[in-house]
Amino acid sequence: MDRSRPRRSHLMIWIWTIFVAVAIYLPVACGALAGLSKGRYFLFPIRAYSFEWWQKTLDSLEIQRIVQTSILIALIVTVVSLVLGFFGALAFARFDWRGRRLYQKLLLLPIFFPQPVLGLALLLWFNTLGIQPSWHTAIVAHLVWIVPVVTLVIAIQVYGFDPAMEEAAADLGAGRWMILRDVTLPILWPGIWSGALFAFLLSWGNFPLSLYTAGADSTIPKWLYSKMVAGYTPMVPALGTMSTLAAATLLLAGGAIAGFVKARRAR
Amino acid sequence: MTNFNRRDTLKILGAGALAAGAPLGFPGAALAAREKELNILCWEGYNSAQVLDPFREKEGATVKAESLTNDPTMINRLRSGESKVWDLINVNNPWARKIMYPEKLIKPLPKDEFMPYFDKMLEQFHPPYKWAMSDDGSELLGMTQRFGPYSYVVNTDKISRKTAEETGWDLFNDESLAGKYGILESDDWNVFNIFLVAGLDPFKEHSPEEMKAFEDTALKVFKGAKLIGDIATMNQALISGEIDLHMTGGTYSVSPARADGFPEMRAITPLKGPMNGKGGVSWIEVTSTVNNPELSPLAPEFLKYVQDPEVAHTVAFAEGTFNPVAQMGNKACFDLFTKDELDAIQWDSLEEEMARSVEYDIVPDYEKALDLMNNAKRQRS
Amino acid sequence: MNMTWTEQSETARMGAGQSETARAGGGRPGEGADRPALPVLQLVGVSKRFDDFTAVDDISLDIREGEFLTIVGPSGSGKTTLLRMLAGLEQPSEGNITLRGTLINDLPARRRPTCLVFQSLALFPHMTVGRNIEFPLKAKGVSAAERKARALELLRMVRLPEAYYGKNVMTCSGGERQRVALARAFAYDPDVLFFDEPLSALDYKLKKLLEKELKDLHKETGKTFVYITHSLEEAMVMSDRIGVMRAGKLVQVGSPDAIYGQPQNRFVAEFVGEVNVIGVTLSNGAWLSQETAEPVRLVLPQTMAGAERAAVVIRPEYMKFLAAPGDADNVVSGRVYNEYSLGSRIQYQVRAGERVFLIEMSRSQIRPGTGDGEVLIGWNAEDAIVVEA
Amino acid sequence: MSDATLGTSSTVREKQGKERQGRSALRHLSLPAGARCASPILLFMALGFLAPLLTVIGFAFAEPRSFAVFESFTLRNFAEIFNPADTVWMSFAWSLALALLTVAALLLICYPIAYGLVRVFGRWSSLVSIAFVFPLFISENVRLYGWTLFFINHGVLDGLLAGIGLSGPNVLFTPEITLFGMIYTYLPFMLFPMTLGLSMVPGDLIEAARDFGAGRLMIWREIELPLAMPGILIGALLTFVLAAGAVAEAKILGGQSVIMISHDIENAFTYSQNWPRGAALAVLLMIVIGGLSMAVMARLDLDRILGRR
Repeated sequence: MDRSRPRRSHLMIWIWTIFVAVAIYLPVACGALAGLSKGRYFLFPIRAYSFEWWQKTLDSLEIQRIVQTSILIALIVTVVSLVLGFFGALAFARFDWRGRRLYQKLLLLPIFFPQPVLGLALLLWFNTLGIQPSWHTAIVAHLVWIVPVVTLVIAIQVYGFDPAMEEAAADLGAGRWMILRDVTLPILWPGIWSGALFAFLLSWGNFPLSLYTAGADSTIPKWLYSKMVAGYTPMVPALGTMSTLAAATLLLAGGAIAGFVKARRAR
Repeated sequence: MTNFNRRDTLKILGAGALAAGAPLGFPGAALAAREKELNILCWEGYNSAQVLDPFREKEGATVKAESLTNDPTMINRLRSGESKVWDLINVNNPWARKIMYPEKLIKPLPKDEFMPYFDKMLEQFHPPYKWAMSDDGSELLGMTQRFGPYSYVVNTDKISRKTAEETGWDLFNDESLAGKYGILESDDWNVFNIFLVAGLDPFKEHSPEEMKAFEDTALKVFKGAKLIGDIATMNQALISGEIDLHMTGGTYSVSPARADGFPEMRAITPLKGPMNGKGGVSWIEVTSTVNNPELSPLAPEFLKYVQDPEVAHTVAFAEGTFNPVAQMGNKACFDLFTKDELDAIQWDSLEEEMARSVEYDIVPDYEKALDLMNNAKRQRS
Repeated sequence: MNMTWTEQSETARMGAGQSETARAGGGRPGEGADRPALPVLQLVGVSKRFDDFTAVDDISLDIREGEFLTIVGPSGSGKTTLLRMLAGLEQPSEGNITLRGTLINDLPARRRPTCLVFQSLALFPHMTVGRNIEFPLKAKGVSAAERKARALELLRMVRLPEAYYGKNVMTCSGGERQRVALARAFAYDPDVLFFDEPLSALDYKLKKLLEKELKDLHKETGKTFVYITHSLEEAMVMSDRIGVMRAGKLVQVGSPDAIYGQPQNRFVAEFVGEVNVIGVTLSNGAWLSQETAEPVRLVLPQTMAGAERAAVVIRPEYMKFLAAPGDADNVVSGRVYNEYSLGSRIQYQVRAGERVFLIEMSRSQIRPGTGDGEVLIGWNAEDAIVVEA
Repeated sequence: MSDATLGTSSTVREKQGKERQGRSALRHLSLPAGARCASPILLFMALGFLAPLLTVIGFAFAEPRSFAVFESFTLRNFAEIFNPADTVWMSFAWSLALALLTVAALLLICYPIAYGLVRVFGRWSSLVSIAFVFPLFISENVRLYGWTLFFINHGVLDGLLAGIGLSGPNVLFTPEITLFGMIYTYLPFMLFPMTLGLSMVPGDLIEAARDFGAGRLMIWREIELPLAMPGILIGALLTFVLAAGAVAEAKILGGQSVIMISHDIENAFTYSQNWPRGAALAVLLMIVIGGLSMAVMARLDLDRILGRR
């Protein structure tokens, strides 16, 4: 009797978790439905289904350009945030130095900051500097938020890293570069990999920062919003769904690669 | 803060360091490429793929368009220093003539090239057309295209067109409709309409008593609104039956719903009102070239491009909102409109509705009214 | 000290209204105190499988009231799993565990009158020493004042100053934490205490000290202790009985002397310490070793009835250097190739063919023969132990 | 035994800090290395985060409706905001109240899931985590609009219920649905720190407590909750802060039935053409949020939380 109780409560936890997870994806599914509706306005059950909006979305030059911009921003953000985040994480978790505690906390502040306000603040700053907002400035804005996230993600890996291994490598005659390449990086690789995924996907999905700082350039979320506010067509949910599918594919591919590498290493 | 009060010092400091942080070319480096680049700040429609894609292909140019849904924001963007970014700005009637030109945010167009286009427009736009010209009438400030009346939109299955037209703005004073109407969010246009609901002419100076009446009306109107939202939300809510009518809509906002098979949704212009007897307001967009030191040579080309009958028709039926265009005065353009399209833009009653409307103008005490309205909006919960 | 403990122990028991379940299990304290053979816990054919891995394999064992039983075995031999089943943290896949005659297979840990001291100690890091010790009392609903009194008493018992009551447990040293964990376990007032290698993380000196203290506490409290460790040395110091585990099986249970002196098989013999083990086979009524350079006929203390194969165990201290082949029952010739100092003794390694024999002598003895040349070594039949191969 | 050498708790903690992973040997060498590694990121943050915040502060003290940052100094923006006739305090109140409710609701919603991730789901844990982290990568506008489509009249819910002769609840365009949207949007921000927190509770402590006869409630209250508290605190802080600055939920789902403070800030920058007022509002929000963040973070040991030791 006593043993059945944990089992029952575990079952309740499973049910609750699945319920919440379904709720999380419910609106995503509704959006996908709306993108397949022939009519501009959504009525359920859908009166007529059509791939017309998907086709239009795929055909649009403008959307091609926006997708390119989004990818470009996300790629650059990924690379820069990995470089900054890698060293930032070493400073966060690997080295003991005066000011580390303060550094750890200051670094987290941008994460603990409402993004619309951060976006506006950056806009004001760029304006004060006389820099015109464009996708370049959007990169800077994304970085302000994403670098701390990536740093944290990598730092968690760094915590599990025994510095004695670096010392051992140095003792065995390895140079600084060789230690980095053959010891430190391979061990931190899972953290770097998930940091890269986070960086790319968070940039890909970010709206509030892009809204204020991308100027005349548009990213997918920004385009979706501006069309939602004025000029709504089912291209909005269609592109939203495509973007979601793209992110999911990337995440799955990322997971698969990580799994593959892990499996190969285990052998 | 005293150390920081020199903007230039900051600029150098910041630009240098940002360049270090994000080693990317900044727009300054891209000056040479402006021949193939055009940036448009506009109302929704001009930023659609149907309008821009052919131009992109034709010119091989990078065209970026950002749409905003209100005039003050766009103009403020220029003021804040973005006049170096944009080439064209598309705002409503009074702004070019009364604000942007005096503030040197836009520059005039060559008259000899652009005046002839006005001849082919609908009669009311024949030259010299007031809102396209500078105050002294000497300069051509922009090109007109889309226009339309806007007051409110009703679901005529719920409230007949006749009732709606005859009742006028008092619809929003009717307590039995509280909770059944929405407000299309557009702060400046909301201000006009609340003046009208209060029985006041928005486009003049107001006495303290009148402002009090405005405030009371604002409180009541916002409290009674079921929702405040954008065009898509309003149409979706009308079609879903969440609301029966909404304030601050017109042909421009309801036409996509009409085109989508909901002809019972209709923009209404009241028969009478407090503006010398008129109750409706109309808008006419004027597109001007920004006073950009590096103005793209494509800016005038684009203005000409949209005058083309085919393109004008596309502009009228760009995604988002469907509108009558001034170029319908040209038969070549008018003939492109199908019956369904004319129905969507309520062509049947367009002329009389325009006749019942005043062209909107600057509200002299806009800022005060806006503050009052925002206060009222917050108290709606 | 002893008296105080017993008295306090009784009051705490009554005050807490504890032991309903424990006693209801059939124990009548006091009664039958003179019958040491009564098992507190009895395991019959207990096995535990995780998926296709058998951690504990068909173990039967009686744990006697008041004894200090130690289970030793190399890591992975299943001793921790066995202990967790006894403590109620795992359920056996097969077999029965009874507590004073009552089946307790499925009785969860918190209903058993037993208590486990974890390898990690599992001290609650966010609580003071005092609150840690009071935890089991709080779980029983003992009043705050009584809890504190009891905690202070237990601090004394484990030889910690009372001032430690309010100390942050994370600031205690390893040995102190050890004592806090013990005090906490005693606060629960269990009939049986289980220990999962609690001393393994401590340095040698501290370990030795605590081993003895633990032994003292066992005597003072009269509780049943079940202790697991991979160190036979630790087991020898403290235990009344030792059980040796290997690959999920209990291979021998006995007193420390028995385990040391009469290992039942080669594994136990080798686990107990450095020994010479020679495999032998029965051939025409004589035992032959194939492991030396050429087969040697050996004289063994007793015959293993029916066995064809066996192992002969000779402890290094029973091996001798021989002046002449007749000086011992069994003689091997070889060559000395290493010499280690073990402090009071010296160990020699003698190579005979492929085999290496270990010989230990006290420093005062002099090794016959000189240099690294040929030597004769040997042992007497009565000094060897024959075990299962 | 080393009892005598033990000093006060603070010196001991310091000592433990130094002993971390036998780092002491390299301490002299690594002291500059850490700072060196941190410097690029610090420089970037100084320019990308600190400088913009200073600019906002600069604007907050500029003449209303001007762009004269760092050129004029006035308190008028703040005076206006604190003028009782100005109802902007209501936006603050709504934002903070809804943020508080969001935190409370998420604590309840996420706890069982976080517990499941740490102790129940086993090898399914990573899959479940991915399922919950993924929505972060979809723009929140799209997801919130999906809820509108779900709840609206003749939407998915209504349409499905109509099939069995019922009609959907009238929930859109209310403060309640705004709250719902915020709970929905910020769920991952509570879930993951909370999971991190719960995973810091060693399993053997729970077992030990159970062994001592502690019931579930006691284990939860005395062991699990206090030990998981740092993670829970981070989650609560993060969701509170993000929800306090939220605006999309009120616009897309709530039909602006309540006006959030970020909406007011945004409006000041757009319709009102009053950047300094917007900046002043932003400064006030920053004070609330920054103050709270600093206060909570000062109590946290990030090494322990993230390094799990």
